[in-house]
Amino acid sequence: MSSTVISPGELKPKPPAEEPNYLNVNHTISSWLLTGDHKRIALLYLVSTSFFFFLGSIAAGLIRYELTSPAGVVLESDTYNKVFTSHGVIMVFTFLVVAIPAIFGNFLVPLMIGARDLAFPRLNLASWYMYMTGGTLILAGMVFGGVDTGWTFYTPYSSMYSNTQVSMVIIGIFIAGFSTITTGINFVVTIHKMRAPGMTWFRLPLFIWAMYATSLMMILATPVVAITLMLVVYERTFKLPIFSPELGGDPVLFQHLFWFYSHPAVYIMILPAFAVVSELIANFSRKRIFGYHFVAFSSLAIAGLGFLVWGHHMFVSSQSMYESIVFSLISFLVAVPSAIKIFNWMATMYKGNVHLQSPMIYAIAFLMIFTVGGLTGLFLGAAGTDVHLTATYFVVAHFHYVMVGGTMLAFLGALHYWWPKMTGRMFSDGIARVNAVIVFVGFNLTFFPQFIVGWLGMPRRYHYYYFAPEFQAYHIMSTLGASVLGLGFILPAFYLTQSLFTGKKASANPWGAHGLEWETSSPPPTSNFLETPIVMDEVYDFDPVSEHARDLRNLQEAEEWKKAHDGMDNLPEEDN
Amino acid sequence: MSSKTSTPHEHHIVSTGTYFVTLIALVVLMIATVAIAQVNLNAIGPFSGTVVNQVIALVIAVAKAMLVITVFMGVKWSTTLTKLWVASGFVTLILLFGILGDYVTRHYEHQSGWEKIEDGSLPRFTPDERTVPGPKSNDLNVKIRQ
Amino acid sequence: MSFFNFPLAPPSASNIAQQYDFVFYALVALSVFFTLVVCAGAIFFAVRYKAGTKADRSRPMYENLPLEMTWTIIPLILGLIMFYFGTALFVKIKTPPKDCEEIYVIGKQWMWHMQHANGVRENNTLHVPLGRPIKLTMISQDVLHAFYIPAFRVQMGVVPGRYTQLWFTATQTGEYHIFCNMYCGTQHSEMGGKVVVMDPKDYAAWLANGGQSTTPMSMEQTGAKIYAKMHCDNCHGAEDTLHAPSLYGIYRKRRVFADGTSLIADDEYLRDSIVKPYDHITAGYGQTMPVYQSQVSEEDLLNLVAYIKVIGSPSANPPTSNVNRHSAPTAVSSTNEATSLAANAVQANTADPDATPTRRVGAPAVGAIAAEGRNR
Amino acid sequence: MSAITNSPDHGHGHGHDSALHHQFEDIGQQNESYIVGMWVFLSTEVMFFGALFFIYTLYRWNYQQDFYIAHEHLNVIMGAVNTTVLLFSSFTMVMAVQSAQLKKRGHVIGYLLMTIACACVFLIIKYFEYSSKLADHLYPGAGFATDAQAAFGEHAIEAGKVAVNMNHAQLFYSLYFGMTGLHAVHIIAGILVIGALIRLWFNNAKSVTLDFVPTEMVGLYWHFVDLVWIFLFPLFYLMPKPH
Repeated sequence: MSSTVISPGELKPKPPAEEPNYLNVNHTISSWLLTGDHKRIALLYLVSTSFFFFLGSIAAGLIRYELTSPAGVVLESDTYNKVFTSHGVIMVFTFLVVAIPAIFGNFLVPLMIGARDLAFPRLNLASWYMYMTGGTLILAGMVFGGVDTGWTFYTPYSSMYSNTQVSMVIIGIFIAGFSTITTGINFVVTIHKMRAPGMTWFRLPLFIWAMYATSLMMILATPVVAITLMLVVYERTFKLPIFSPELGGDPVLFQHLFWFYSHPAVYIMILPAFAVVSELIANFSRKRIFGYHFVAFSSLAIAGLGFLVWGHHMFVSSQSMYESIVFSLISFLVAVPSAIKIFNWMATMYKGNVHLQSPMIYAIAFLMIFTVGGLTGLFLGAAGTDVHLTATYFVVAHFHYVMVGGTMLAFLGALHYWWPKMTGRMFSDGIARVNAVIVFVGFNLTFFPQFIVGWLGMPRRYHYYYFAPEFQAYHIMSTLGASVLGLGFILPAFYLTQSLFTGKKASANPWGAHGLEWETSSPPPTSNFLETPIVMDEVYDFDPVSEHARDLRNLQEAEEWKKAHDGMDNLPEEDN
Repeated sequence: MSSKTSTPHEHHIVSTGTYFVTLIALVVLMIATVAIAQVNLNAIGPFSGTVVNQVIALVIAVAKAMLVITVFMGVKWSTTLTKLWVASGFVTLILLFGILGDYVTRHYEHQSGWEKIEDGSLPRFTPDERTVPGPKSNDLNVKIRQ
Repeated sequence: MSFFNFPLAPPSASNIAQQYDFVFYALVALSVFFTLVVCAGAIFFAVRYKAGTKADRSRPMYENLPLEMTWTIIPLILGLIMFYFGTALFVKIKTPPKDCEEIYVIGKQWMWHMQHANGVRENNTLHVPLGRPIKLTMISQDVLHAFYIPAFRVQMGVVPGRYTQLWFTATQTGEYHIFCNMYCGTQHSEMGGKVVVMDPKDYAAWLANGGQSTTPMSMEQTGAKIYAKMHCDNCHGAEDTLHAPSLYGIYRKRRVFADGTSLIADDEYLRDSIVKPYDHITAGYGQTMPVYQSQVSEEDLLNLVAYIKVIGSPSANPPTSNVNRHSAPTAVSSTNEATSLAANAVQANTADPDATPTRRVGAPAVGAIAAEGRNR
Repeated sequence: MSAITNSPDHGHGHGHDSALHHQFEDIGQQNESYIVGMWVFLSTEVMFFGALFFIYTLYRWNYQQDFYIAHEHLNVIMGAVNTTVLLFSSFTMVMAVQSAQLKKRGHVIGYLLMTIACACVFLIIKYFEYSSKLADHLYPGAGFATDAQAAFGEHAIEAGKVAVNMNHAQLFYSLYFGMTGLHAVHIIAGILVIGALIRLWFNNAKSVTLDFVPTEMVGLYWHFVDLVWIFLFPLFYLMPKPH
């Protein structure tokens, strides 16, 4: 494929296989725990977020199991409340907000813009330690008594009534929050100041645009929730009246401040998914993304408008009707940039060369699921329809369609796509493709019934529903789906781990993708590029016609290779 | 790297005099704001004296903040990028103050039936005096402590 | 039984519900349409332009302003239309008419307390007349709650320190769920009840009678009332639970006890089990039941036994389904509330059998509840 | 294109310019990255304090009268002196940065010490202020003063009636201690950071002496702390009497 990089001097010969890379440069534990290398920190995040995701999934499994029966199965109500709180807190604060930015953002932002590292490597490492401290505190809170407030920590329940480990968990969230802030600061400065020569703003991959928008929200919204939650601790510790109605405080104020962060946080979770999907669709369609500028600016529009819609979580919270109407209007406006993205992604596939490898299947699944998630958002953004649906399972289904079907699928797509780059090993794409289908089916089976049961009126956070047994059928369906979905999450852990040991060595660009990160070896050397690259060509600079010709040639070669090797199904590695 | 780091390496060095004048201005503004706060100003148009006093105090505070930001923090001599990021925090803070919209407009809602609307004035929420009507029972009536 | 029950829509029993459903189904249609467009488009392109297939890939498009504007402006316009309908509905929900009948609601962990204008009070059950606008003025005594009646498509937060309000006009008699829909602590899911929509005449009579039904009651019905009032159904429900065996169909069955002995459940046994429950503990259970000796009058005991003899059979009015399985922490001294529960039981008979799933009386299917005889 | 530093090493201080970290191409890029990074951090801090300012605004707007009477206990003189002290410390800080630009090491250390001294004076005055509140049981929480007259003197009495809602006064003091307390935490953090900076200058460490930007970053932080106080002072100490 055509090279995007022309080194200033003569082109170096291809590095031998034993070329030192960031993984094998040294092997001591301290070289990992004290590393400043963004790629190693990304891997630290990968391991730790996976661990937290595993814990959150166990909680999810318990919830689903418990809900198969209208009167519960194994848990007491108290325990159930703690379990769903754990699920929410762990998934939101230690997985969704962190996962894609801290793993793939960390790994890819410098690689994609041609920098040697992030601007502040030590800050980056510090942010991982903050994350781990926060995560540990959260877990400690769960272990030493648990929390039963729900991840939203609504006052006055959290501030005056709950006698669980609210303070410890909140302090954990506070510290983890500062970890995301520092990550955001790092990204912003890196993207502004450290682009390689020739890497103009409109040559940036869309991943970078979306990461920038994400960082913007991390930096400006997270402190609000941090201080608000700290006020809850302050209130609990000293019995203060800030959000307590008995002494003149306003409990609804907490919701305002909480959602002022937490709605942008929704975009902190989904924009990185957009970032990934833009990369996947363009690269696996072998075509420049359709409407690059629209997709790029829609990320910024989402970030901007995302700050102005927090009140749509509060239509029935006794918020003023007039403000509700304004928020409803802006919520409809924020739907438009998301629609633009979806249509542009579809148009990108038009006249492309669609390679249906596992990351692309995740991307297409994302496209479908996110459409449903986004459209059901309209039901909740319209103030009138929200009155009935808010805080029901409809909402649960909606945000799982966005968070799991959106972010989680994009996360898996990203993991498969960049796995060769991160580890230098190829996994078996056949089983990965099957797994993508399992995830898609399991996901829809889990969460679609929840739309219906929510529309019937099943409130969220309910342990029992024996008084309304008509909900049971849907809950059983959902639990069945969850077991399929669980399988889809467990399988990658096995085949990806296996690939580390038995996988083929990955070439620099195993997918035939386009972008600076594919110009360096897999895995990259510690300084990312042996020489600072100079970017001469446009982003996603594919030519569909010549790509098509190459595809045909590759197919033909594969056919011949198969014949020559007596029908072995191992395809030769596609190479430049 | 000249294309992106166009900022000159030699940073603008501000004279001691400029800094000193700024300090004096800040102290003068501080004294002014304390002095004005001691006087109860008259209403201007629809704004009561209290509001006028508060607005003046805040205007002075903003002026002082601007001085600190532009001179002491050197934003006056910094790049556009820095200026944008200086602005971003404050702009978002203004968005945060949008929460006030809720509290300002809450009282405009229809509250017919349970509170008589006095002529012209909009109903104002004053929970402190009201209790729920109906037979009293110690354990079930809402206690709203003053 | 409920496993094969896939209701697709909640009952639509108020004026708001009618308008709501119109907007809702319009949104459903819109969503289905766009979902199909995106799914079909994605699959079509993926197949049509699959790598290696023959397809026209000449003159690929990368930017097209008219196209971009099309899919910016069409969603925008559709969104604004939906915004209009949603907001119109919202304003209607938030704007009670002037001539509402007022009912006051207090939420507390974990029960609802209602007070009618003439002083009649009830817990967890709300009686309203058909066809008249009702406004609920609500406040919470402790944490946040939310008063939610799915069948009416209304919901409103219940906040400590402030009144909130909610209104509706019921359009179908029957009983519908009330849920607390704002997480409020341990027993959040059990903070609910039902709203009973009555014919205005019945409602007036009910109200005038201090919240008691004017229909004369049989012994079984009186027993059902007591059964509910004493919260027997908290433990002795339709199925065996961890704490207690179900009493459904118990009459004239052989009961095996913890000490290995057994008895046929006759009237005497039923009475003894209430006043001296530890004399015969059913195998698999502990000494968890309160002793009711000298707490229940003999007359009530007769009624209770009469009810338990038929409990669970179609001829019986069970204790108003399971909706009232709430252990109110602060028992209400007034008898009004208890008798109103009984009234529900009676009214349940007269209402239309298809109006709401809440009213599927008889053995409500409770799925895989704890295995029989499990003791903790 | 200026010189491409091609050094693959990861330690600091082996390139041609030891203040330059390996990930940067040149010192200009590094410096602006630091300044922008600091400002991005400060915008976080703006929102951090901003939320508190918003809560204060809301409650003061709701409970003007009570807040007014509660604020009467605050000492305007002490507040004004503290403001002056902080403004002056900002001046000494900025002079330290200027001296760093001019590479006058002695001046830098002197000005930084003066800044720390100002910070300590600020904290001492704050200590006296806090003690007077504590003496009158004006700390929020279960022990908060219940007798308005004892707490606020004759201000609390109007036409023979208690004119202040003590719950709202408690709200005022919750916010007062919360916001000034958080500000004081920032002052203490500032003292630690400036102390570390002085140590580096004192040891003639290349990380600060070669370039003024590290000093300037500490300066930016310190000015921000000053900035917060510029708003805290009129909001808490200078409240006009509501009509």
